[in-house]
Amino acid sequence: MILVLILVVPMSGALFLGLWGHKRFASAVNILFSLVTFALTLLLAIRVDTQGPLIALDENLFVDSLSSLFLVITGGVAATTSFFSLRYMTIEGEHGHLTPERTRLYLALYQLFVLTMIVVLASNNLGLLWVALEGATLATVLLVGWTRTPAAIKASWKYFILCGVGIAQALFGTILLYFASEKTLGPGGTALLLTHLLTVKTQLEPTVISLAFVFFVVGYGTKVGLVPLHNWLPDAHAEGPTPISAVLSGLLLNVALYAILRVKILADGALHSPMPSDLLMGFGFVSVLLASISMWKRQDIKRLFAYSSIEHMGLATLAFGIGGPLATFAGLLHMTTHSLVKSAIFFAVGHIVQTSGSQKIPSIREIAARTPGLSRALLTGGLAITGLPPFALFASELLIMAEAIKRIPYAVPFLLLALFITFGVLIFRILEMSGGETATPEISPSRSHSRLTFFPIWIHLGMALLLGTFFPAPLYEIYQKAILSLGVSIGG
Amino acid sequence: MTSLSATPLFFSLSTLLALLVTGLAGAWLLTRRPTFATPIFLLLSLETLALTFSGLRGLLAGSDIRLVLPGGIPDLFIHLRQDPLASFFLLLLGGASTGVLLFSAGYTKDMATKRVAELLSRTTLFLFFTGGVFLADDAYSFMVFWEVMAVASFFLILSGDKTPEVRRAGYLTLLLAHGGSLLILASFALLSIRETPSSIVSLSSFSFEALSQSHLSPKGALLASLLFLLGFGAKAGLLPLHVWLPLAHPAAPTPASALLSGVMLKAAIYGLIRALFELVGLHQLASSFGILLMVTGAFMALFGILHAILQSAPKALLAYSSLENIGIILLGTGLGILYLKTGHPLPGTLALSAALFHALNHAFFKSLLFLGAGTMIHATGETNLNRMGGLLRHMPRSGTLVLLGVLSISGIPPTNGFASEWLLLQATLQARDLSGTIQRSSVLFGAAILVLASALAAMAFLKFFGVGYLGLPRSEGAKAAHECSLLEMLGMGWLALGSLLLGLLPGLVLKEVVKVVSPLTATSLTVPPEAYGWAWLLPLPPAGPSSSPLLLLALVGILTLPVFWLYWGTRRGKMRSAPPWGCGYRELSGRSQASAESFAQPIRHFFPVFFSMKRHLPTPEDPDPVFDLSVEDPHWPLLYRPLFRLFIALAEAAERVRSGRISVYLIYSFTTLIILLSVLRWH
Amino acid sequence: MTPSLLHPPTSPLVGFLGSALLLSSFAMLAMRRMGSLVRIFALQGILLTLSTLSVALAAKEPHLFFSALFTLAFKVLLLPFLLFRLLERLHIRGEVEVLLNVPTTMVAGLFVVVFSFALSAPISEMANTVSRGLIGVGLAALLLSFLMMITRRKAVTQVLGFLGMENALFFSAINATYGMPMVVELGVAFDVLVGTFVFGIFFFQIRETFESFDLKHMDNTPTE
Amino acid sequence: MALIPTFPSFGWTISLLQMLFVIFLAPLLYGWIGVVRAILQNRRPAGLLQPWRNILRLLRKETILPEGHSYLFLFVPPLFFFIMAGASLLIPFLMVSPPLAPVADAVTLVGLFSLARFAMAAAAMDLGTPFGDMGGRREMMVAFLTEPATLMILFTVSLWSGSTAIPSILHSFSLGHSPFHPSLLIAAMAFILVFLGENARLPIDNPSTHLELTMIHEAMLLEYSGPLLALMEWGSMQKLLLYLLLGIDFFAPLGISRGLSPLSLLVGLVALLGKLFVLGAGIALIESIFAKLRIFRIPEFTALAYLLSTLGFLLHFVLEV
Repeated sequence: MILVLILVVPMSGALFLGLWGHKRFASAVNILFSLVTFALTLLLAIRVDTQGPLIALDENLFVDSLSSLFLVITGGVAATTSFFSLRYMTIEGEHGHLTPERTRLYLALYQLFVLTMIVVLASNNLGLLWVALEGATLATVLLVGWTRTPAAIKASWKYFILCGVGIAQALFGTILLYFASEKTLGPGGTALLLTHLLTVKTQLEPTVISLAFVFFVVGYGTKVGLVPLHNWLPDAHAEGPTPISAVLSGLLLNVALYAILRVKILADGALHSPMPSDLLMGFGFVSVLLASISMWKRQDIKRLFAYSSIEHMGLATLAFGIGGPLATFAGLLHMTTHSLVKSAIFFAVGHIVQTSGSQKIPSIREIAARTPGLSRALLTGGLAITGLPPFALFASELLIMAEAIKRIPYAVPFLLLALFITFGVLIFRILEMSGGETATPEISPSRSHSRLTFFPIWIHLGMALLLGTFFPAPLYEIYQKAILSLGVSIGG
Repeated sequence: MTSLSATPLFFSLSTLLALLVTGLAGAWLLTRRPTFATPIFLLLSLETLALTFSGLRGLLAGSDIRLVLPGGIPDLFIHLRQDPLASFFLLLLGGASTGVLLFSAGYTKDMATKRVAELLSRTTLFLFFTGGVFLADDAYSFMVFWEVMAVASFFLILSGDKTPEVRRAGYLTLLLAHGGSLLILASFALLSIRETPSSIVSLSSFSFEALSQSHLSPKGALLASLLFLLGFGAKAGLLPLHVWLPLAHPAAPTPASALLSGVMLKAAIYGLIRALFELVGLHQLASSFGILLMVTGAFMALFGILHAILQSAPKALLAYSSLENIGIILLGTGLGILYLKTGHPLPGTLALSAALFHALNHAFFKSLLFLGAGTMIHATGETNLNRMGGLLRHMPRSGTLVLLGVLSISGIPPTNGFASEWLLLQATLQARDLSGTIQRSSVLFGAAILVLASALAAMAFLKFFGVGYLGLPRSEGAKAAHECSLLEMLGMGWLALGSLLLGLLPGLVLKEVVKVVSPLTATSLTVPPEAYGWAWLLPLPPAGPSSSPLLLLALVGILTLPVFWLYWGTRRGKMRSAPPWGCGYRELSGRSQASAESFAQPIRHFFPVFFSMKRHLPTPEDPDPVFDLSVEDPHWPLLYRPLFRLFIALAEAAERVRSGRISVYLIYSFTTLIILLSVLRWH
Repeated sequence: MTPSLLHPPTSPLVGFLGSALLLSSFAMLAMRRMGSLVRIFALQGILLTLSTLSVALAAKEPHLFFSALFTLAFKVLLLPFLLFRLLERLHIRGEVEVLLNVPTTMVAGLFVVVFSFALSAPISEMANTVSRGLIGVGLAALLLSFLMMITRRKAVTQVLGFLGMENALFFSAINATYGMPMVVELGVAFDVLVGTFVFGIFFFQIRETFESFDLKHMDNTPTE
Repeated sequence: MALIPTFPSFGWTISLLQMLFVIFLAPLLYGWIGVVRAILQNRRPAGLLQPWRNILRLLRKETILPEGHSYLFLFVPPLFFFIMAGASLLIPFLMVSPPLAPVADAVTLVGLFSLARFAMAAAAMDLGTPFGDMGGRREMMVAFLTEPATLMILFTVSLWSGSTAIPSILHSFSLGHSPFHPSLLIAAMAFILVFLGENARLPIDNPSTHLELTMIHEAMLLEYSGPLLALMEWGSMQKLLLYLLLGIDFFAPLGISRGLSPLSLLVGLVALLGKLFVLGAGIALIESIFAKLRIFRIPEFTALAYLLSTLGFLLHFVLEV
């Protein structure tokens, strides 16, 4: 029941805002809907934790602890982002960048986007999952192009074409999977249902599944932003309105990776070769390397962090490729923290770009003098995203390294080097922009941002800190259940 | 818990927490009540004093307590442990920081409140997390404390002047520190490998206890120890990862640079010793690694002191001399490993004890000297020795304290610097027990460099003291110099007293240090017979060499002072005073004195390979001749700039990937797909 | 009962339709005139409908009739109509610029076809539907449209390539597996529909921003 | 080596004798060197007692304090003097193990000398006169290689006993190691160089010149006058003697008294005087053969000493163990 409700809320939100999104109170309503969704995801997670997996809509919806985990992340980040976008949009409005009509479009699409992601996470039907993911693309394409600047249109076009093509491959993969499963589960509805597929995963035809898996990885991998399929990502992140950049890199990438994970379980079951793991490791490794090297040349602050997203997704993918309970836990933890921290960073970046009127790094200077709060937030976020303890990204990176050194020792030096370079470049840029506290008279701290500006940022960073210092034991149980439902056996 | 609450560990922990709370609350309070700065600092110094005593207590009791706190990451809680090693370094931390905090109480008087609050909070953060480093007993919390310490030091540096140079220094510090901790992390990961399948191991395999159970192949062990060396070395200023140090320590405000040099470097030493002797384990170390460590240390000592002589800014000089001292400590450690691995536990223990002893000494006299340099800069408003001079007349008391520090760091008896270097030399002399020419000659090399370095140190610090404190004032600022405040003097006095005691009672110190070392080396030095008592330094009884700084001082004192007093007591008033003769050279002025660079000249000519010099000599015909010389650390042109260029080239190459054209991107996806499929199909 | 009894062997009709589809994709790869591209797209729709029907008849799968009907309505009538109106409204005429000249493209296409047949050979072995071996055709068509998207310059042609891809997917879905479950097919169709509208919106945005559909405007300079 | 000797009172008297020996013999040795030099250079010698006359004269003169001196300036001369006097209690030369020998092994002794040197240089820089600075600087420039060389020599000789305590070094020699080992020979050569450098003799420095631009040791004393100057000069004379005594201990220990029997002591004393007589002449010879080096050649000279000493150490390892 709650499972259906969780879809209904954002859907009605989308409808409502589609109708009355241009009204003054709309942003508040947006927050309201997002909060309700978040609350529902929490309830759902608790339900799942206590009563085990839920199934609804004649088995088309299915939530276990893995998906509930991602649901909570999605709900939470979506909620805080709605807060952020309220502030963001107000300031945009003061700058006279937007009309009520476009606000309406924005808000409606925002809810729609949340909806599609929730469907992806909650769907038991791989076909439905594909549909929802494609839907997410469509919803965000217009959001990316929302500012209507040439660059934005370019970016969203690129996004649309590349992701569209990619996702088409994934559909072919789905067809192949169906083709294989149909033999064991018989034609008709059940052959694409995860719950059923999992039961018969060992009997699926290996050759077909391996083909299918390749198509899946190439398809959904495009949306994860795995190198070399990543080229839409920096543009989309850079040109879209910042709240969208936040949810794109904080949520959409996660969701796409989630899809890959779901398929990987089947592939692992069907073919008794390390192929799926190797594939993921390869993609992850390449992504980390290229992303870290590419950062130095970035002149656009949002692109910079977009590349860091690529890197972190690569790390997570690598972790899942390595497999085993520790690495898998590390991967999940990494995704969780990354969504929190990266979106927090984008919140800060959004306001910084607004105050300094440009998102080109060379023209952003002396944030520390103008808006000390923001520069503090940015620096903290930067330290967190580059994996400095006590933020949880460090924990996951430690574990990933510890596992990688067993499975792929020869990759480890490169990974370390990549992490080092990333750290160097990011911190260098951040310091460059915050430009010390040169209290030059002409720069007086600008109109101080209200608490509302900062609380989403610090909430996220605080969570990341908490996960890194006092990881709650009950949460760990949920993670372990998630690991189990990823088909990894936890011994010892 | 009641039994626990009595232990030093509990005490140290609560002291550290109190320290943190006081610091942060104090910083908050300062923004409202600026006048509270002094009392807050005093309170802090009391707390660090308490920390010192808890360390001392743990050391005397030789206690070794473990404690597991909730928190951290699941299955791996916060493991804490205070064993003698930890106690020793807590003692060091507390001892040095007490003086520094006392000093800051006076030093911050005429600073802007905001800056004071900044300094206060960052200092306490730094101290707290450094203490945590000493107490941590599992890889995760260790890394947490370690990295936050690094970040705190970064902020400490940034709390200096807000100039690009300072920011650059801070950035460089943070960068290299993080690179180092990545290596440490890798080494931890290496140690966490088990034969058991990875599904069995849980997070709990990252506690130090578990890590120390590792069974590595000889290669693996060597790799692990090398990683640790580089990782901790990056923070200890190990060559060639030292470039941040000479930039960072001068950049920071005085108390901060005292802490960075006096305490943080020691934290790195602590980490190295802990990692090598306990995690990798003595049984897995290689004697060749010992040799490597020793030779590196020796080279580092020489390099550091040579560059120190070239510096004209007091803080830079001190920073480079830190390199020298760290080099000496590493040398001792390596020597210890070499001896222990070749079955000579006694000299091994001696060498290691000497190294730790020297670490303690360095913490004291280096902090003292940095504070002294601070007072010099503060009193004159100049940062270059060439603009100081004659300070001893204006600030006789602090000058005397600095003189004490100078004697100590130059390893001149009867100071503590001499005591530890003496022990180290005695250890090197046992090389005749070694077999194999390579081992012996490497030890010989170590000894030769060590003595050379300490002789050079005397030269460097004669320059420091002579140009800074003696002679005539070299600038208006130096003319107007004033004695520093009482609190500052108290702080310096504390440190001076510390190094004096360490130097005069080396026997007692050695006894305690051996307590620290013997668990690591599983041997202890034989106790000297009672006849020698506490005033004696007799490491290898009965026939071994002995020395007694205390008696030496007594001897010279007994002979000298009576005459001194007698002479002055009778003649003082009646003595005629005249302008100095100076070979008849009348117009004495600051400019007629030898400049600071003139000390460096013979060194530059004698060891050219250690410097990369750019020299411009004017031709005889030159109408307006300009002589211009710039000396640089050769690691910049030879190592770092090329590396950076390489990185840039890589980045440029990576740019080719993003042509920005959709079709090209589509081709990427297409080819990826095709390649993967065909590999799958025909493989 | 085993599926093999349930299904009669491949009917020649289905095979013929499959090859026709392949040809049409080739034609799209070769065509230079925008209008004829759209026509061929419509033709593909017809072929799809027919093949769906034939499979439906051969396998007596009721829901396939719906799919066939749907395809007819959607891909033969609605989409081409929309596209033509688009071309009208935006005054898109004449030649399609190509990045890669047509003969080379054709050769590449040939290779792609060979590749995909070779790839899908083992799968076709085990296919027990009426349409054994048509997965290869589907894959080939998919990759050909991919190739077309790579080689063509104009936004519209890329859209056509995209839709062609969708056709290929639909075709293989039908022939390999008698179509996906209904809910999925509807979903897919819905996506495609929305996608087309999004394209439409885009065209106007692009037009008002760049006064042209040449993708070289859409490529941002690498300096960024 | 027990701290409490068998005949405490007697032991202490002997070491007191040692002190007096050094204090009063040092000027005589100085004079002796001067005499031989004069003869070698066809001058009429000023006589054996000339240094003594100078000292007494200076002691009678009044002290003129330069303006702007700090307490270092006043404190250093007595310190310097008594460091040397005290050192004479620590070095065994009349008897093998004077009661105070354990207080300082050879290394500590070198440390003590470097303390003296440091103090002297600091005092020289105290006034900021150009020549004082120059002297202090050059002193250090000489020392930064001679001091390590000295230590390396000590190590080489102490390798026989494994201990840097001079009595045990002497003891190890008495165990029948003939001192004619390559390592010891090389060490001895190094020691000669070090000796010349440390005691401001030619070719490093000319003790009998006040030519401003070339002097080192004298430049440090320029501002001193009267008793202070006397203490300084006297101190450096003792230093010279002490170095000779060290050299004798290390390379020609023959004849030094092992027990405390008056006879052996007497024999030892005579032998010692003989050695000093010869060595003094030798120094004079060297000084009249060599010309003074240019200042910036000095490090090469001292470096030679350093390398030789290290080589001796190495040779011991390679050849003799």
